[in-house]
Amino acid sequence: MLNVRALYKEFPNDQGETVKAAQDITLEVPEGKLFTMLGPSGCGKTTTLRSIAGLERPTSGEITVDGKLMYSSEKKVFVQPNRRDIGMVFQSYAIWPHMDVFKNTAFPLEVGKKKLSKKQIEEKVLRALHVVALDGLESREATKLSGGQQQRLALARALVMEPKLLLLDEPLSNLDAKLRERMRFELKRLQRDLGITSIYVTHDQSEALALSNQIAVMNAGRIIQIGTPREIYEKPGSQFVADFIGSTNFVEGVVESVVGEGYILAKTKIGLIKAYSAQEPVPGSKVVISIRPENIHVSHERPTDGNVAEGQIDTRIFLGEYVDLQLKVGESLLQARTHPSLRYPAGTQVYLGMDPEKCIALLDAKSPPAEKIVVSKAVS
Amino acid sequence: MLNVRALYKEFPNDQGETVKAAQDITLEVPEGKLFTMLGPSGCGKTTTLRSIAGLERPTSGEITVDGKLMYSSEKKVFVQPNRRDIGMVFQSYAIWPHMDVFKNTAFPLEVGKKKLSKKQIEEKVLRALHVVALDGLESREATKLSGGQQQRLALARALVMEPKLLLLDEPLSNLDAKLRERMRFELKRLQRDLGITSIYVTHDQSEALALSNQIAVMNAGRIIQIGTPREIYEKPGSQFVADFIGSTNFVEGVVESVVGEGYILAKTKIGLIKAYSAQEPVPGSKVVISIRPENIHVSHERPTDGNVAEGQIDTRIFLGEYVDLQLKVGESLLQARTHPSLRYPAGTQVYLGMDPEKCIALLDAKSPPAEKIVVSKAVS
Amino acid sequence: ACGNGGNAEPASSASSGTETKTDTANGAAAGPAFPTDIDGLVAYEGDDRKEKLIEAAKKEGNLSLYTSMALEDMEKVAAKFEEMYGIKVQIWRAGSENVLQRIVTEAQAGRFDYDVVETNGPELEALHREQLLIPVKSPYLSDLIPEAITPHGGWTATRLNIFVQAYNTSKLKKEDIPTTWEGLLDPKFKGLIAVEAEDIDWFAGVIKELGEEEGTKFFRDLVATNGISLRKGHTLLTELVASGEVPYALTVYNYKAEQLKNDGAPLDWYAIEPAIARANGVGVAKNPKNPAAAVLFYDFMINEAQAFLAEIDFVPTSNKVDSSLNDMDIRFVDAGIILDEFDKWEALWQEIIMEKK
Amino acid sequence: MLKTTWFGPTTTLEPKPLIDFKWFIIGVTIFIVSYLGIVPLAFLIWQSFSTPQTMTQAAEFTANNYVRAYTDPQTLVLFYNSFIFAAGTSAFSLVLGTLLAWMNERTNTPFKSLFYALAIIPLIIPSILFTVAWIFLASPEIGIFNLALQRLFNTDYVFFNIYSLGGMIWVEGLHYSPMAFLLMTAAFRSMDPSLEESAMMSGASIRHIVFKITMKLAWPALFAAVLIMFVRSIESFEVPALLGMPAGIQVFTSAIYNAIKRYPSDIGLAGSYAVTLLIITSIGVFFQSKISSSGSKYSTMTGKGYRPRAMDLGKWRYLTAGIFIVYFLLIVIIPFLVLVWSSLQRFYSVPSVQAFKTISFENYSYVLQYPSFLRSVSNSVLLSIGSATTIMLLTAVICWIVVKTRIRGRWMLDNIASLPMVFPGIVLGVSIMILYLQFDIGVYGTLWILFIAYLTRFMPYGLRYNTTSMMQIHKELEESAAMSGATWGTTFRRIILPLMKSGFVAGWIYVVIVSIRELSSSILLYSPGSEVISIVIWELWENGQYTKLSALGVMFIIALFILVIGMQLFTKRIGVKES
Ligand SMILES: Nc1ncnc2c1ncn2[C@@H]1O[C@H](COP(=O)(O)OP(=O)(O)OP(=O)(O)O)[C@@H](O)[C@H]1O
Ligand SMILES: Nc1ncnc2c1ncn2[C@@H]1O[C@H](COP(=O)(O)OP(=O)(O)OP(=O)(O)O)[C@@H](O)[C@H]1O
Ligand SMILES: [Mg+2]
Ligand SMILES: [Mg+2]
Repeated sequence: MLNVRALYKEFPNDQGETVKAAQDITLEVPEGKLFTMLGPSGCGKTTTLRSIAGLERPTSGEITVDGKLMYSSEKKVFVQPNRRDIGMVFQSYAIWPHMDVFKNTAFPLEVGKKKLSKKQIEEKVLRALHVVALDGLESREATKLSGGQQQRLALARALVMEPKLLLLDEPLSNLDAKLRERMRFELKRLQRDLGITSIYVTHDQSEALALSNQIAVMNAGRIIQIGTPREIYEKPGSQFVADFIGSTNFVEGVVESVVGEGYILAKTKIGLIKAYSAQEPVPGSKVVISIRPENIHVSHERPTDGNVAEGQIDTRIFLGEYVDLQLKVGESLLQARTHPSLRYPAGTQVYLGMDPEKCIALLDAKSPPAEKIVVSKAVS
Repeated sequence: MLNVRALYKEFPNDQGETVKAAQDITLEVPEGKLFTMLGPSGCGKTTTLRSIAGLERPTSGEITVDGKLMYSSEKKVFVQPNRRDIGMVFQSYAIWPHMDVFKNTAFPLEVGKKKLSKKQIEEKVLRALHVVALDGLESREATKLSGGQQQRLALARALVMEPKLLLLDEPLSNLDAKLRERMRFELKRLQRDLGITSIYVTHDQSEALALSNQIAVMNAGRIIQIGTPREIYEKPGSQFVADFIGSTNFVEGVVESVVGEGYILAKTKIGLIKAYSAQEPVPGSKVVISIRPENIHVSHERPTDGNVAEGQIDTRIFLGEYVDLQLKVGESLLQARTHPSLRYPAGTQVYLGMDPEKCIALLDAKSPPAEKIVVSKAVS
Repeated sequence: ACGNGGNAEPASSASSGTETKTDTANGAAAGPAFPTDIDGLVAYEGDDRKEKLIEAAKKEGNLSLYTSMALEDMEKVAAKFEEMYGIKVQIWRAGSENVLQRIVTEAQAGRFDYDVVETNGPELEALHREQLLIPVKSPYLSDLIPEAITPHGGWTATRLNIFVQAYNTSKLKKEDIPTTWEGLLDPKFKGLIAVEAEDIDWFAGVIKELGEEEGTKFFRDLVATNGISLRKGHTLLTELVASGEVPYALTVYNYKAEQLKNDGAPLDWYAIEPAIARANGVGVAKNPKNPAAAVLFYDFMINEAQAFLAEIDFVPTSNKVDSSLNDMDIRFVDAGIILDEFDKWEALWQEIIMEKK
Repeated sequence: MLKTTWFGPTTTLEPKPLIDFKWFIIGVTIFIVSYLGIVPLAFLIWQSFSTPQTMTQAAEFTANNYVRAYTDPQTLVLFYNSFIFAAGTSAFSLVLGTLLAWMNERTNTPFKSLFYALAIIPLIIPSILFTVAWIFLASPEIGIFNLALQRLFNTDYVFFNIYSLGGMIWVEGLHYSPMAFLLMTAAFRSMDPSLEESAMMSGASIRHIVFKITMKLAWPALFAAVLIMFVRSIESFEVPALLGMPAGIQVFTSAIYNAIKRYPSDIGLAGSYAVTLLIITSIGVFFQSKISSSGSKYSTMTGKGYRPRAMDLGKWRYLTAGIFIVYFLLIVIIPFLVLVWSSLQRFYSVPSVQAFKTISFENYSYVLQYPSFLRSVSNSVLLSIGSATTIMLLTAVICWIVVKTRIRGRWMLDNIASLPMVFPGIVLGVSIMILYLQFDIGVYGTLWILFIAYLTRFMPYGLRYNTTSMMQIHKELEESAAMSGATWGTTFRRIILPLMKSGFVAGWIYVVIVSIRELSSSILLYSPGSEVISIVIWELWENGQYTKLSALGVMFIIALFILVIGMQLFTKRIGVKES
């Protein structure tokens, strides 16, 4: 459905330098799927999205939507944004201040190619406003909405036109958890029911994991890894991804031996660790092992299998649904996430159990150079 | 430090009706503490904050900062915002588009009462920009920042002046989880080190729980409950609060007997449940019992103590750090949050264990009337 | 309140004007017989008038002149005056109606910043009626043509604007040009004739010359057969004749036409006699700050300046100066009549020429 | 732990200084503006109920002026003509000015960078010159366009007739189009492009975006432009006199002009005519102030994601570039060349080989040596820059009060400051003259009286320019400065003024140009020593020195052009930059 190939976008800045906002972006989104771009602030998500929308003319590359060439630097093709049939929610909302809530939402229907009757428009608008929980505010002026309400209005406006491709730039960032969750599922349902191919920019890891068919993790203008949520979460290809998607513990080590079936044994400060490795490193090479806090099982009794380490509870942080523990193992500090019912006080001596499958051995340095980008095969 | 008493703010809207944006807001924030306002979109958080800042003239009420009366409808006092010595981060950032990053940040220092040398200003600005991870972007035009960068700039601008009182309106909503976490702690550290009393508006429950000394939960212009994070989370005073702070299961029931020590026995669709109740209801009265998903322990074996129910796994949702299960108990659907290692497939017959202390019996209807507002005692 | 004040004021400031004069008088206590105030000065007819005037004027040193003559020309005239008598002339120049407006308004507020005024006849006549001018008994008046001297003497004509007819020589041939008013009724002039938009005095003059009934009928016929188009501004009209835009103009000032012709423009002019002329003149203020200089300048304008005016293409009113430009039968527009009958002529003009019903 | 109880003793902040700087400035501004606006109004009303006053005959109260003015059937015709003329002119110049401004500010049309300065050339050309230049271009007899086309097609068909209502509207509309251009440029410049982008993503075509988003958001500016141009063209004199008169089209200003010109000057009658203007303008200002108080509806410069950026027109940009070029050639360059041509001649003649032989620079040296020329130039520069700066600062404060505060009766302030717009320049001149003669504070006869006249006359325009820009600034941009501890004065200087720069500069340029051109009140108020350049222009015109006037006009255009470019470059550094 959407194909982006080798997209580059540079901005000249005032000092005459260039800001490389997007570099070598290549991605493919199958029909009807929801694709998420995730990355730290300023990594080029908005720039990429705007290039796909046609609001930014890329420096080079090629963009195809539904088989139609939208942009190509080689063939000198550039289709105007309003002829691309793409809906978009802007990060800054871009609500029209001179219209009320109803008119804002009705606008795309009024100017669209399909001619709709007044009644149809009203119906569709009310439905869209209902989806975003703005019922009853139809006649309020757009400027008199609260921040979150404005954001929902922007969402309704993009949904109402049922476009072929929907671009969403942090559409839920100003909503409270409850509403966000509700809207997230509403959005997912709509997207699936209507079959709208969507690109979703978010900074919320759990949103990305919950919603997406596929995730692209970006950093400094580049895509670092593309994969399904589970792949990205469970099999991060680099330290950056492991670190960015959820929190993790990094334990440095040296490969002792390759066990086979994708496993290695590594010597680390917290002892000998059996870990999963995609790359089969030679013994003696340095690795970093990523272990997620929720994969460290803390108990009084020594676990019978898997990797085991011994440590002491340093601090406890209550976080509502769970308790975070700082564990001291030798000189290393590890974080573990446990259920609040686990009431061991700080200072308790405990055992740490770690499933080898959940210990991921990674080769690269913190920010991997470009040539090391791992692109998992797209799964549709 | 900050006292707000019986604050009301109404907006006339275009149809001549009044929008009651804030009603009877009463709160007290002790010196050096971080107070959070939490509530659904449009509940009046921004309005309250703006009233404290002096940007909105309340309809009635009284506001005192540091013993000085800032606003009183009775005494007809209204101190201009720029004389209140209050820093603020706006939900819309309010970055000045005609200045670059450095100038935006330096502005409060240049216009402030304290005269600072150029060098001092530069130092402070660079420090503030460092805190928000904008180092190196000093000379970029503010309009050329990404969304998250703009938000961080707004934050730096509020921090740089080290005000007595700091108001933060969703200051981190556009940042990715990593950065947010980092900034959240940075913010907390700064707030504590500088002893800046702060009011924090957020829609992020975990942010509220992690950062705050106290939380006010708001709904429809009113404060529903004030308390410490733990109080709010573990002992919600109403169904609304229980539902809003994290997800929860509600089970309706009728009180059978009062067990004493704050416990009751209630007859529900999932069986007889022993639950904690703050209000000691008479037998026969209707209650709703709130049980958080992470407090439902799912296992093959029947737990030996606490409340126990029998059910079947309906669906599994993988969410990275945990797995959500939908459980069918009789006709009711309950949600439980478990560790990803729990690999029971859908359809499995399981036992549900629920600690009576974690089952909270609540009396009120979904949205409690005003007189039922529960204000837990302020802990400073 | 303002209006009453305006009327009450002159008396008080007239006295302040006198004070100034007294100062001057004290300084200039040379000839005891020579008057120092304006009333005395204008009436003085002694033989030593000229020398005494010069002496007193030099003491004053300055002269303030309000004029509607082209600044460029007036600068030349003033330079001449300055050269002769060493008295600095401060010129304020505006359109004639503004000159009138300004003087009247200032006077109402009791302010007399002008010593002499040089402008169009009707405006001077109005100033006279406002009692803001004072007649001067100058020995040089006798040199002027009789029409130049007003019966009341409040102002005196110093130059003439003579209305003549001009045509574009590349659009019209000399032999086609009519020499009588009736000749203009020839249909070959259809759409060719233009007139300046506000020449009501000329219009009145021609009609009076032809006899009211006859004259009115002539203009009616002219408009009916050939039409008259209106242009704002005499100079524009002349320029438009030169450029060919207006092939035939009824009312241009002859000096302007002559200038353009001399510059080589395809334009020629002549007069259907008698030509109508507008007088421009000079008058002395009732309360001048520099009375001697004012009277001296008045004398200068009707005497020494006359030849010079002819040099710079004006039509002087002195009998002593010859000018090719006044070599025709001329009728003067009576400024007083214009003031009194303005409404009547304007209405007629509007009806016939502007075709308003 | 430090504890303060709810009901414990409270203190207010340390006592404020006796006069708050903010209220001081506001108070002074309100005073000045009311003074400037109300005094001539009172004069006008008083005069319109008085008989003409002379030294010998005191004014009396009468209602006769109104009876005369409004019962004459002729008046209706004049009103009708004026209305058609003004409506046509404002519509035409609005469309033209807006189109140019839009292309220049909101699109990626090629060569637009030079355009800002070039587009205002028609405004710079003194209107007499501009009109005459168009006579030479499009008159049936000698119009170059007609002659060229006639020769081309070998007919004597008249293609253009400038002496017609259409011709009047064309010339006046062109002449005023830069006014709309400046205003609309300012409005477009502070518009957040994402508002248009989101419309584009909604599938809207450029036409839709322009009419449903851009123009709607620029509505206050559009309205202000219509208001200004309507009143200006009702008031205008040159075009009706030079083009309407030959075609027999009489307008309302000629009635005012005739009333004042006669003796005794019938200011009362003129005043009662002007009351019509007063009513039209007041209605306009009333609606305008309703728009201004509709709050944030038009705030298009926000503090979130605001990124100045132009719209990509795609292939259409060749069309817009074409429009630019045609505009330049036909409307800017050709009249300018006509001026250059005639400035090199001794008298105007249709361009030909023969005429070409006679060209010389005599006219230029003549103008440079013209008596009091240099003094006039320096006076004019001083006055125009002084009054433009003062006006823009004063009205910035006024429109801040009107737009940003909720002070009751603020629309009155708007209205008062707009009142002088209705005074025919000469009436204003007379009233100021009388005032300072009666009330002698030493300004009469000095440059100061001209300064006061210019302030009064052009204040309404400054106000309109500033208001439209002020409305576009989102209130939080100002509030965040207050929260940073900035006083009102600092906020105003460092935040508001730079943000409204585009309107401020446009208004400044406009006032500079029109005050250099101002004649009708200057001619009454200047004195020896305080001559201004417009007097020289008028002088040359009255003397029929058209070619010399052209020379002056050419120098004038070049000088102002350089000034405008300089201003542009200077302010580029202090404002929001486009990417
Ligand atoms: N100027 C106004 N006129 C009318 N209604 C207003 C105005 N400003 C806010 N409101 C309404 O008041 C209510 C409270 O708004 P407020 O901005 O305080 O919400 P909030 O809690 O900050 O929400 P969010 O989290 O979405 O930003 C909303 O329903 C909003 O639509
Ligand atoms: N017009 C521009 N000129 C110069 N630099 C720009 C421009 N627009 C964006 N940038 C820079 O390009 C980089 C990428 O910006 P972009 O808006 O794509 O980030 P983002 O991934 O959307 O971040 P966020 O999550 O904070 O919104 C940023 O460093 C930004 O400052
Ligand atoms: Mg972004
Ligand atoms: Mg808010």
